[in-house]
Amino acid sequence: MAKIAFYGKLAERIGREAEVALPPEGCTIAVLRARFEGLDRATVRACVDDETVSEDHVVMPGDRVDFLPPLSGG
Amino acid sequence: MAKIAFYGKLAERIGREAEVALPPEGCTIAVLRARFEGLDRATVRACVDDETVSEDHVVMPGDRVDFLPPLSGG
Amino acid sequence: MRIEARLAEAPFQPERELADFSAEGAGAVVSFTGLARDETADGAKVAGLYLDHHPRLTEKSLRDIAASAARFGVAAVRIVHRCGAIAPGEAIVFVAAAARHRRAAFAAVDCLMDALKTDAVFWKREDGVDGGRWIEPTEADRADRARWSDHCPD
Amino acid sequence: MRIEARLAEAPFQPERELADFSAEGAGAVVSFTGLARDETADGAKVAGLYLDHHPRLTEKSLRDIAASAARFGVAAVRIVHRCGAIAPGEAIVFVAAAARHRRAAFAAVDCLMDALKTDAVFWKREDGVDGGRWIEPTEADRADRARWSDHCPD
Repeated sequence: MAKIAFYGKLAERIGREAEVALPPEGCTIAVLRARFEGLDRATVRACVDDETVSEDHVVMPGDRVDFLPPLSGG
Repeated sequence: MAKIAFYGKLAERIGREAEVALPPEGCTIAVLRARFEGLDRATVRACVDDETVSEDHVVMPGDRVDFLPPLSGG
Repeated sequence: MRIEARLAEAPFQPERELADFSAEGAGAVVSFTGLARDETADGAKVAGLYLDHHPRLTEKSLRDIAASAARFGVAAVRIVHRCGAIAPGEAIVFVAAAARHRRAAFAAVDCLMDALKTDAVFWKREDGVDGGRWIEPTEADRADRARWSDHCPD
Repeated sequence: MRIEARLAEAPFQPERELADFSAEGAGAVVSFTGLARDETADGAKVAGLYLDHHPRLTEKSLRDIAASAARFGVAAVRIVHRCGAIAPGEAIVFVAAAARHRRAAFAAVDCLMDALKTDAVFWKREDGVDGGRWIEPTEADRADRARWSDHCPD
């Protein structure tokens, strides 16, 4: 399992957190995106450990991924 | 008599106010300046009724004149 | 430079932030307060704002933005930013800078506000009579931000 | 535009001035506080400041300067200026402006401060260890003022 967190309009639509079952070898961010609707690669940033990660970053069971839509700013 | 008021460094040197005896026909600002030291025409402004007046303005007995050195600003 | 950056989960009082902000012996203190309005830029009525935030990245973004004021040569800066549900009239953001020269304090606060408007990690929803609308940065915000990106004008 | 201008003969609290300054429903409030420092621009120790004023012209100059902010399209401005003997750390001046857009509020306060620095009717004495020294406007103050004389940059 991996914990996925959403913010802003994504959180409103999907919920703040979701748990996703992963194979033992993990899966890439690109694969993870496809499991949810609207995680547009051009605008929704993926973060692991508070750092932006690329599409081929491998998420392992127990990891936590944040999906951040465009910031509105303060 | 006319009341003359001074501000800033002039007030420190001459005092806040002075009374000056005037002839019944009054006297000009230029003449009044000469009665005190350091009322430099180029830098010390004369005001009557809160308005700047020129050197030939006639001050009458009972009038009040302010001599304002250059402003320091706030 | 003293740096203070804080995320406020409850209403805060800008005047207390100003009272409590030490000028560090500097002579000039500039503050900015942004208040929630009761209408949008287009004049539509707003019942309130909701600012979603990230548990760590948001406060980190406030600290990073505050630290960027160092180039203005200011003695101290403070940023306080609300999150959560904000009613019209409540303060959203308070920014202050203290400096020896007033020009530096003005430039720092102006620049920090522009940076907050685009770079602070928030997701903003305006709640109107016909439901909520999530906001994304405007072109004007991006243009303001770009004013500072290469060099400081003063 | 609401205009408030006041000469303060005793110490005042900038935070109370900010608390008490109504934004008139506008979203942006900028404030400037000028504090008496304990040294001059050249680094000499200062025991205090003395600001001599005129019984009517001084307050009139504050009102006139405050009114000049109208061209920035702000909703409200406030100027509070001390006179008399001022100890280091005490507030000399507080200026605030409220506007719908933050850029207008910044420009108004910045401009009002430049105008106060040259046009406010005060005579300032810095009291140092070796006696008092009466101050006249600096070239830098005149240059700041000139920035605004022809047109508003924003």
